[in-house]
Amino acid sequence: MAIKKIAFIVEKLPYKSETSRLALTHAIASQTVEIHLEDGDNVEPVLIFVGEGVLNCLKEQKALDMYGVTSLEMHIKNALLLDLKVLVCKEDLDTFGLTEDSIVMDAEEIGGEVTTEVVPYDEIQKNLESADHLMFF
Amino acid sequence: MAIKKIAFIVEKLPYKSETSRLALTHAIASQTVEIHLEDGDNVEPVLIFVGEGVLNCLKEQKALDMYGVTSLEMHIKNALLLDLKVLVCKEDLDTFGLTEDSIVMDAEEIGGEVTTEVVPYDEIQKNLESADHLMFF
Amino acid sequence: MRLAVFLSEYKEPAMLERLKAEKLGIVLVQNGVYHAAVKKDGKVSPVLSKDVEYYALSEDLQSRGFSDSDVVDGKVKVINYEGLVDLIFNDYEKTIWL
Amino acid sequence: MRLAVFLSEYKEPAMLERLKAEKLGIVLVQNGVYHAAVKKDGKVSPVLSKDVEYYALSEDLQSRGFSDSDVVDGKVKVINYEGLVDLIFNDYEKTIWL
Amino acid sequence: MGKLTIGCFSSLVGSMSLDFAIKLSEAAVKKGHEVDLWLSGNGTMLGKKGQGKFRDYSYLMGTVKELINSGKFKITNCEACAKARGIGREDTEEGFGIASMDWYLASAFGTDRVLHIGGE
Amino acid sequence: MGKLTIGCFSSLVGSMSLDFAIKLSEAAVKKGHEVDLWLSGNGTMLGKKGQGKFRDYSYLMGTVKELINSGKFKITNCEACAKARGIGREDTEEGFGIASMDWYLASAFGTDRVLHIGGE
Repeated sequence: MAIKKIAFIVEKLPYKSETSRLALTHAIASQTVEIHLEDGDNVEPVLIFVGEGVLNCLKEQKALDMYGVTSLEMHIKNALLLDLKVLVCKEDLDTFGLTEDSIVMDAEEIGGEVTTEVVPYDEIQKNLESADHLMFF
Repeated sequence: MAIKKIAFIVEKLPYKSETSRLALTHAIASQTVEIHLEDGDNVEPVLIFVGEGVLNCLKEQKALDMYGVTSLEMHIKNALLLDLKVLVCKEDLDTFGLTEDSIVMDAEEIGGEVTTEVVPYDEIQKNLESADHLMFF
Repeated sequence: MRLAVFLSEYKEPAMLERLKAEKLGIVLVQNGVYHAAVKKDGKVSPVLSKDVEYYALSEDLQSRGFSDSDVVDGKVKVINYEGLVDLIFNDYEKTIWL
Repeated sequence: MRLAVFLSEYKEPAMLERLKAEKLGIVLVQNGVYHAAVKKDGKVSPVLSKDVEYYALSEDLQSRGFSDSDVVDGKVKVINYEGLVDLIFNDYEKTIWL
Repeated sequence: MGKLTIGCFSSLVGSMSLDFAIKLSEAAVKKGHEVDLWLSGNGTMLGKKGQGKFRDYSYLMGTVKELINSGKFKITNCEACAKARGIGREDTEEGFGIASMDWYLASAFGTDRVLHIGGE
Repeated sequence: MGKLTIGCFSSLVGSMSLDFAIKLSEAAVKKGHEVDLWLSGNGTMLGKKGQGKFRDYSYLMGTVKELINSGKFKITNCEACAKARGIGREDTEEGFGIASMDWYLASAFGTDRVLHIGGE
């Protein structure tokens, strides 16, 4: 019986490359990882947005209308719907003049119960320390 | 009867991506472009290394030994062998403390006759202006 | 020359400072649109500090969560792909994609 | 934690300033080796200014035209892929690729 | 009406540059211009047969086929770049040309405008 | 002896990150370690059948096959990433696994070290 914590850290911007999208889809894949593991073992993901990566969290992304690809906004909502822990760096939001009003904070309209946590970088550093493995996207 | 001048400008570093290599191979392809054109028409390429791109020109690249891929050094020698005009920005060499001794200046050992020209950026700007098309790699 | 420089990333390429042209246009596309849409530490991007023409691609602004009116500096003209075609054929002769 | 940070590009990632670890190692690979091999305007790269362990991958130095002895700062230890394996298993617990 | 030559060296799905190149081609053709699109480097992945259509990844083949059918759009893969990636004629969708790099230069010779989109 | 899980999200040929991942795997296996290599994003191009062997492009399949034969190396393609690029089972070299993304997390669960190499 063991839980391994994996931190998925997103620091890249969305869309230009596929990187931040793959961070989300891999983190969400933690929902089905049990089938590969022994009883009681599991992976606990934490999704972390830092630096320019916080711009992935903006609301009103029209990527599906414009380019036919799911927006990062929708991916983050899916993560929240599946009760993933989502942390966004407070200092980096401040850098871009963003507040909780500008970013995806919940997935209520699709039935999600957990919310995005805006936290200082110190809290993120603690999560990097407590994680067993780091995946930096 | 027309000659179109195309400037191939290399500003990226070698190896991490394929970009600077493709600049060289596309510039060299000017040698065979005549088969697609009317009699007397031709493309005149000029290869320009600026910014960090000047680091493509270093001698003693062991990429073939280490990774099994042709070095940029060898590509530049091929370009010189085929009499392509190769310009390297003087100011950018200075930035990295490089001199003509550090970079590929000729392809004598394979029979090349033309040499690399180390020129001030002003000269490069003039080439951008006289070119019909710019391809920035 | 009349030169349109396409900027597709949210950084300031060294080359941008050097390029000279009689008519210079900077076209913000892909992640280049962040230069037009966000301020960093309250400041407009240094990319917007030149005395040249600026354009930003509407489709790329909207994909990223911005509306055309979110552009932080009035000198940036928002265009769509159709406008971009006209720009390339009518307003500029040469292009560079940084 | 004991953290090895792989730096694969010749730029200074913002994240590098923030990461804290009991033992921090910076492993210069791919175009990251330029930090170890060239000076810019006569100055050693700011990436080398931290009080941490530094490594540079020999194969990537040599590919780019440098010998192991071209490294501009004595605190950078040149290693090969075999040495890198030992580093990952013996000296550090976690890795980040910037 | 003019002719635009686009070179795209960026990868499918991994980057949005191919989406950009196709949308620009579409807008240009709609306005009556001709477009030549050269795919090199990872750009050659665009012509691969059998691409899945998922909403998490951009899927451009529908638009590409319409463009080819317009008669005003030529799309050509760099032969060596494609072959190095295991993409030969039999892996490539119909309507795509396969040529060596001089095709791009020849297109640039006879065109009004060139937009060269570099690799990653 | 330990186990190393490498995730590589970078493209074949277009980047040297796959070369790095394979060289590192080779060195680790030589020292007696086990390696799991997960390919996602453009990394899935590595398994494509029929890659040409040119000196201008890196060709890794020889080394990959030796690694697979060592019995200490597992290599698996992200199914959706590959399929979006038109790379299905029939396009993939023997010895490559194809799995959904949870395979990578499961490997990370049971490994000693993870090296996650992001995309471009």
